[in-house]
Amino acid sequence: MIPSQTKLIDEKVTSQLLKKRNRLGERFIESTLVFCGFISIFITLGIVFELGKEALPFFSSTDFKLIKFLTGTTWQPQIKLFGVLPLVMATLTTTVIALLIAIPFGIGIAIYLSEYASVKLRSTIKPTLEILAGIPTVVYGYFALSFVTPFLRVLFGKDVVEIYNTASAGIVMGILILPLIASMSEDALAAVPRSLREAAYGLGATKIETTYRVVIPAAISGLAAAIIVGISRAIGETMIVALAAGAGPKFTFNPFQGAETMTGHIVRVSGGDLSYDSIDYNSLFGISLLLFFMTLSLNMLSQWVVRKLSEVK
Amino acid sequence: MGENHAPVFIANLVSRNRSERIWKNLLQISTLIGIIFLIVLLLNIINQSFGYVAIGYRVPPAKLVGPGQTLENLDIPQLAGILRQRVSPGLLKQLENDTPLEQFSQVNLVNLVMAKIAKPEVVKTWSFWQSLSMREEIKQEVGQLPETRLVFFSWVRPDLVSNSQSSNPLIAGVRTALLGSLWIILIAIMVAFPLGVGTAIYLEEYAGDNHISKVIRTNINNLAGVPSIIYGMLGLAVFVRNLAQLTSGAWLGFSSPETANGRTIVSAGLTLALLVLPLIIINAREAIKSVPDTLRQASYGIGATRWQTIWHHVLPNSIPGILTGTILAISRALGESAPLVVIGASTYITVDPANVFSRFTALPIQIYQWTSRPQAEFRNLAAGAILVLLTLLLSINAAAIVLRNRYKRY
Amino acid sequence: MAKKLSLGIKLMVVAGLMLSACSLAAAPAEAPAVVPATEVSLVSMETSVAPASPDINDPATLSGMVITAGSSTVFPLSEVMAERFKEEGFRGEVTIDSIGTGAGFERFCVTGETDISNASRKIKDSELEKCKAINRNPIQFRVGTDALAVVVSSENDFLTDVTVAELGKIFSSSTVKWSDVRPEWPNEDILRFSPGTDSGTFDYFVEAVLGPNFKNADGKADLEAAKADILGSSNIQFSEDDNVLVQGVEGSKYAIGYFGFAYYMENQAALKAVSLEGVSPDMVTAEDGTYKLARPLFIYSDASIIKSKPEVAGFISFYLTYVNDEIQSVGYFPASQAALDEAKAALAEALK
Amino acid sequence: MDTFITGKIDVKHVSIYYGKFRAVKDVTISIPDHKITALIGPSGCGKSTLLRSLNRMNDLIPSSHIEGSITFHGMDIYERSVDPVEVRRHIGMVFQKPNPFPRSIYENVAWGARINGFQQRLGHPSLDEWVEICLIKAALWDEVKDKLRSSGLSLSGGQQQRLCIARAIATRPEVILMDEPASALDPIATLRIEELMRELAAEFTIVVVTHNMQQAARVSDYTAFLTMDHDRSGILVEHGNTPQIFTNPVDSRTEGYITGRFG
Repeated sequence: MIPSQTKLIDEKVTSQLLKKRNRLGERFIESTLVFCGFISIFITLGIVFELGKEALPFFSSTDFKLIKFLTGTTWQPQIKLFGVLPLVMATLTTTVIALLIAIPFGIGIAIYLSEYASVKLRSTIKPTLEILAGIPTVVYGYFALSFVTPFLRVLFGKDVVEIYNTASAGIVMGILILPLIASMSEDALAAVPRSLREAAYGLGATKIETTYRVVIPAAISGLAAAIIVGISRAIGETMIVALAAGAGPKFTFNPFQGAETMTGHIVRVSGGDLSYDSIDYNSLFGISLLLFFMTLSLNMLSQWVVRKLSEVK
Repeated sequence: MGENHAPVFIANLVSRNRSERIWKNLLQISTLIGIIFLIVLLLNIINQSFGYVAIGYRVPPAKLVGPGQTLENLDIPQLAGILRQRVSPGLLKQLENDTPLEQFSQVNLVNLVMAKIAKPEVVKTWSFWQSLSMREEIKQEVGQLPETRLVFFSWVRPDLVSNSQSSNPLIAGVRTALLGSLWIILIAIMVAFPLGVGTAIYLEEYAGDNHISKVIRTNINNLAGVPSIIYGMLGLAVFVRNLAQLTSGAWLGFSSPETANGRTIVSAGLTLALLVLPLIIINAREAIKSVPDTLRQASYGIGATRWQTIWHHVLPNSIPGILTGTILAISRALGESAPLVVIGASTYITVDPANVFSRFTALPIQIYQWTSRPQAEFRNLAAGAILVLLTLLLSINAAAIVLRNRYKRY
Repeated sequence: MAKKLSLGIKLMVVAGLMLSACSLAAAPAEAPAVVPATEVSLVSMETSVAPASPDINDPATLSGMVITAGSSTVFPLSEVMAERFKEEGFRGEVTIDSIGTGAGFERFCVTGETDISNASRKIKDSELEKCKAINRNPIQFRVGTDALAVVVSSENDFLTDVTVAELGKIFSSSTVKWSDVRPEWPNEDILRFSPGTDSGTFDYFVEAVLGPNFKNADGKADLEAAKADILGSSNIQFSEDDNVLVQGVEGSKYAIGYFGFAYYMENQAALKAVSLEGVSPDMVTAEDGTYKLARPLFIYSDASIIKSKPEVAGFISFYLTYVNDEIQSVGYFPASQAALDEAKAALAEALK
Repeated sequence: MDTFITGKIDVKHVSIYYGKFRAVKDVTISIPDHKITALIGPSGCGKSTLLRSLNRMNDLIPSSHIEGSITFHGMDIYERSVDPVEVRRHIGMVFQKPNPFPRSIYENVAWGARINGFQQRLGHPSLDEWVEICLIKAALWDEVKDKLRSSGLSLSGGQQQRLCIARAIATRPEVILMDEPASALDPIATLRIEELMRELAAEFTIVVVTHNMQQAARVSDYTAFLTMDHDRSGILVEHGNTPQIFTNPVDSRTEGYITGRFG
C-alpha cells in the first residue's frame, strides 16, 4: 500500500489551503514581459521622435516651403532647392516597374505551387524561392548593374537606355520582391480549405475554374496583403537603386534615364557623412520621415484590407 | 415537370479543357521564369568569380637578374643582394629581425623577391565564360604583353576568407568584414532574441484582447514593414550621435570622451537588433500560437502557474518555430548593408574587431565598396565575396530547414 | 529533444556572455591608443625583441591606432601607404574612411575623432575656425598631385580638346545641348557626371572651372553662384563613387565627366581624356601647372596629436618619405621635392 | 432535490458569462465528498462551463466572468486572496481529448508533482515510486512499466487518457474534474475508464461531464441534469441520486431527455 501518503503534503488549516502565494518570480517575469511588449511602441515613437527632431530644423527653416517641398521638381539642397518630387517620382517608377514584374509572376508561381505542383515539387521550389528572398540586396544591385542594364542596352539601344536607369533597378527589384509575394500568396491560397475546392469539383468545375471562381476569391485578402507588403518593400529598397538607378535627383518619367530614389538619395548623401548641422543633413531626415509615413500608411492599408476582406468572407 | 421544360446543358468540355491547359502552361512558365531568374543571378556571380587573369609585375623579375638568368637559379647571396639593394631599410630591418637574409632558404628568398620587389599585379581579367569561349584570343593577347603571365584564377579561395582588405586584389580578403558581420549579428541576436521572444510570449500568453495589445500588434506589423534605411537613420541619430558616450565605450575608457564616436560594432548591432526585432516577434508569435491549447489546459489543470506552463510546455514546443524565425532574421541581418552605410562603416580597416567598441566593416559593405572601385578586378573580388556571403546564408538557411523538420511536432 | 535544444540555447547564451566578457578583458590591449606608453610595455611582454622607446622613424617601435578619414581621391594612396607602414613593422592599425574631403574635416575639426584628415583641397577658413574651436591646429602636409581628367566615352568622336571656358559652359545650367557650346558639335543633350558635392574634387572643379565666370561685388570669384550653376544644370548625376561616374561616361557618346586621373588610368579602354587648351595631363604638365586642372593632395593633422601619439607622427613621416615610391602606381603625380621637404619641415616643427 | 447535502464543493447561485452572453444561469449544487457526480444535459447547456468554473479554468478565457459563489472546504475559490493555481492543484482536471505532454510517460506524471513542490523525505515515496503509484492507480502501470521513457504520445487513445488521469492524481488533488473523458475513445477503452473512475471514487471526489446517459447511469452516484432555457443559458433542472434521476425524475424535461424525446 501507499506508505503514509496523507502526510506527503502538509494539510493546512482550510482557510490557508488556497491562500495566494507570493509568487515573486512569477510577477517579476510578467512585468519583464510587459516591458518587452511595450518596447515595440517605444521603437515606433523613437523613430517618429528622432526623425522628427532631426528634421525639424529643415521643416522650420526659411528655405523650406511645404508647397515647394511637395510640388517642386528640383531637389538640390546645396542651392536651397527642396522639391521632393524627383525623388518620389523615381521611387514610384522603380516600384511600379517592380510590381509589373513581381505581381503576375509572383501570384502565378503561387497558384501553380498551391494548385498544380506535386507536393514534392512544391517542397523543393518554395524553399528555393525563400532563399532567393534571403539574398542580400547588394547582390541584386550588382546583378542589375552587371547584367540587366547591359541586357537592356543591347535590347533597346545604347542611345535610348542610359547606363544608370530606373528600369533596370525596377526589374531587379521586381525579382527581389517576387519570392516574397509568391511565398505569402502561396500561404494564403494553401489556407483555403480543401472542402471548398472539393465542392467546386463536385459541381464539375475544372481546376482553373475552381481556382479563379473559388480559391482566389477565398484567399483574396491574403493576396492583397502580399501585394501591399511587396509595394512597401519596393519603396523602401535601397541598395539596388543606390547601385543601379542613378545618383542625381532628376524629374523624369522615362524609365531608361537615371534618377535617384528617396532611399538612394539618403544612402548616397549619408554615405558621404554630412556635417551634422547642415540643412542637407536635416533634409535627409525630412525625406526619411516622408518615407516612413508612406510605408506606414501602406502597411496600415494592408492590415485594413486583410481585416475588411476577411470579414466579407 | 415535362420534358420540354428540362434545362439544356451544352458540355463545352473541349474549350474548357483547352483553357485549362493554357492556364496551366502559363503558370508553369511563370514558375520556370522565377527559377531562371535565380539561376541567371547565380551564374552571373559565378561567371565573375572564376576566369583568366593576366598578371604582370611592378618590377618584372627579368629586370632584376642578368640576361639568361631566372630568379629561381640565382643563389642565396645574389638574391639577398637584390633584396638589400631594392627594399626600403625599414622593411629590410623587419625581414632581418631574427636572422640575416643570407641564412634564409633560397626558395624563401625567391618568394620574398617576388612579393616585395616584383609585386605581381593584375593587368586584366576575364570572366569565366570569356575564359572558356575565347581561350585562344586571350592567350594571344597576353602573349603580346611583355612580362605577363596568364593564370586561371579562382577569386573564391581560402585566402579570401583569411586575409584582410588590401589594395592588391590578388591578396585582398574579407576577414575583417566577416568578423565584423559576425560580431554585429551576435549583438543583434543577443538583444533581439530575448526581447522578441519576450514580446511574443507577452502578446500570446499574457495580454488579453484589449486595446493596448491590439495597438502593440498592429504596431509590430507596421515596424516589420519599415524600410531598413529608416532604421539606419534612427541608429545614426540615437546610437551614433545621442548615445556616443555609451556606444563608443567612452564610459568604460575605451576611447576618450572628447573624441567619442559611436560608429562602432555595438551601434551597428543595436540598429540591426531593432531591424530584426519585429521579424523575430512575428515568427515567435506564430510558433507560440501553433502550440495547441489542450497542452496549456493540461498544464493549468494540474496546478501549474502561467510561467511554469510557458517555460515547460509552450516554449519547448514552439522552439523550432522560434529558432527558424530567428535564423531567418539572422540571415536578414547578415545581408543588410543600407543601415550600416548610414551608420558609418569604415572603408579601410584591416584590424580584426577586438571588442564591441571597435570600428567595423561588414561583408555586404565590403562587397558594396569593391563593386565601386575603379579597377575591374575588384568586381571579380566582389563576386567572390558574394559567393562567401551566399554560402554563409545558404548554410544558415539550411540549418533553419533542418531544425524545422527535425523538431517539428505539431 | 526539446530539452536538449533548450539546453543548447542556454549554452549559446552563456557562450555569448563569455565571449563578450573575454572581449572586455582583451580590450585593454586595444585601448591604449590613448595611452601609448602602456601599449609599448604590453607589446614588449609579448615579444622577445625588446623595442626601444617609440621612434617615429622606425615603424617597428610604434603601435596604436591611427584613425584617418577624408577624401576618396587620397584614399587609395593612403591605403597603399598604410599597408606599407604595416609591412615595415608597424604594430598598430591604420583605419581609413573614404567619405569625402568635407566630411573628413567634419570628423577632424568638429567631432575631433580622427588623427589625420585626407584632403584633395586646402582646408577652408570655415573649417579652420571649427578646428580652432576644439583646440586643434591643422598642419598641412603635401603628399602629391592629382590631375583631374576630363573624360568622354571612347565612342565620342567630336570632343578632343576644350578650353577651360568651354568646359565651364559645358557644366553650366545655361547649357543643355552640345551645340550650345560649339555649333559644330551635335545637337544632343549633354549628359553630365560629377563627383558628389561633398568631395574635394567637386569643390576644386567649381573653383577652377566655373569660378572665373562668376564674380561677386568685390571682383572675387563667387563660388556659391558657381556651385548653384553646376548644380542647377540638367542631366547631371553626382556620386561619391567614382566608378559610377566612369560607368556613366562610358555609357554614352554624349556624356562627359571629370574625376581623378587615377580613375581614368584604370579605364583607358573605355574612356578618352580630353586635353585642356592643348595640354594633356602627365607628370610634367601636372607639376608645372601647364595642365590647368592639376591640384595638390594633402593630409592634415594637428601638432598636439603628433606629439602625443608617436604612431601618428611615425605614419606621417613614413608617408612623406615613401610616398613617391608608390604614388604613380596609384595613378597620381608626385609632388615636387621642395613641397615634400616643406612638409617634412612642418612635421619636424610640430614635433618640437 | 430539497435535501441539502453539505458537499466538498458548494456552488451557490452561480451564473457564468462569456462577454455579454450568459452561459450558465443561477446554478446551485453541492458536490458530495468521495462520490461521483455526473453532469448531464444536451450539448451547449453549459455543463462543461460549469465544470471548468469549479477549478477556475474559465479564468483562462479572457472574456469570462462569474457571479455567485463556489466554495471548497467552505472557502470561496473566487475570493481575491485565493490563488487559482492552488485551486487547480487541489481540484485536478482531465479533458475530453487525451492531451498528454509531448514528453516521456514518466515525465508526464512526474512533472505535475515536481512543480507542486514534491519533496523526497525518508519513509515517503520517492518520485519514481510516486510515479509508479499513480500509474498503478490509473491502471496503466502494467502496460507501460517497460517503456516509461518513451513518449506519452506513443500510447493508444485509451492509454493516453489513463495517463492523463495518472498525471492528474500525481499532484494529490482532492477532487478530479472530468470533461467527457471517454467521448473520444472506443467502447472498450471507454469501459476501462469507467471502471477506473469507480476505483478512484474511493479516494477522490469526482465530477464528470458526459452526454452519454448510460455512462452517467453506470458510474455516477449523483446526477445533475442541466438544460438550456429560452435565452440559451444553461440552467440546472434537477439534481439527485443517480438511480432516482434515471428511474423517477421529478421534472418532465429530465424525463424527456432521459427517454430520448428531447436533446
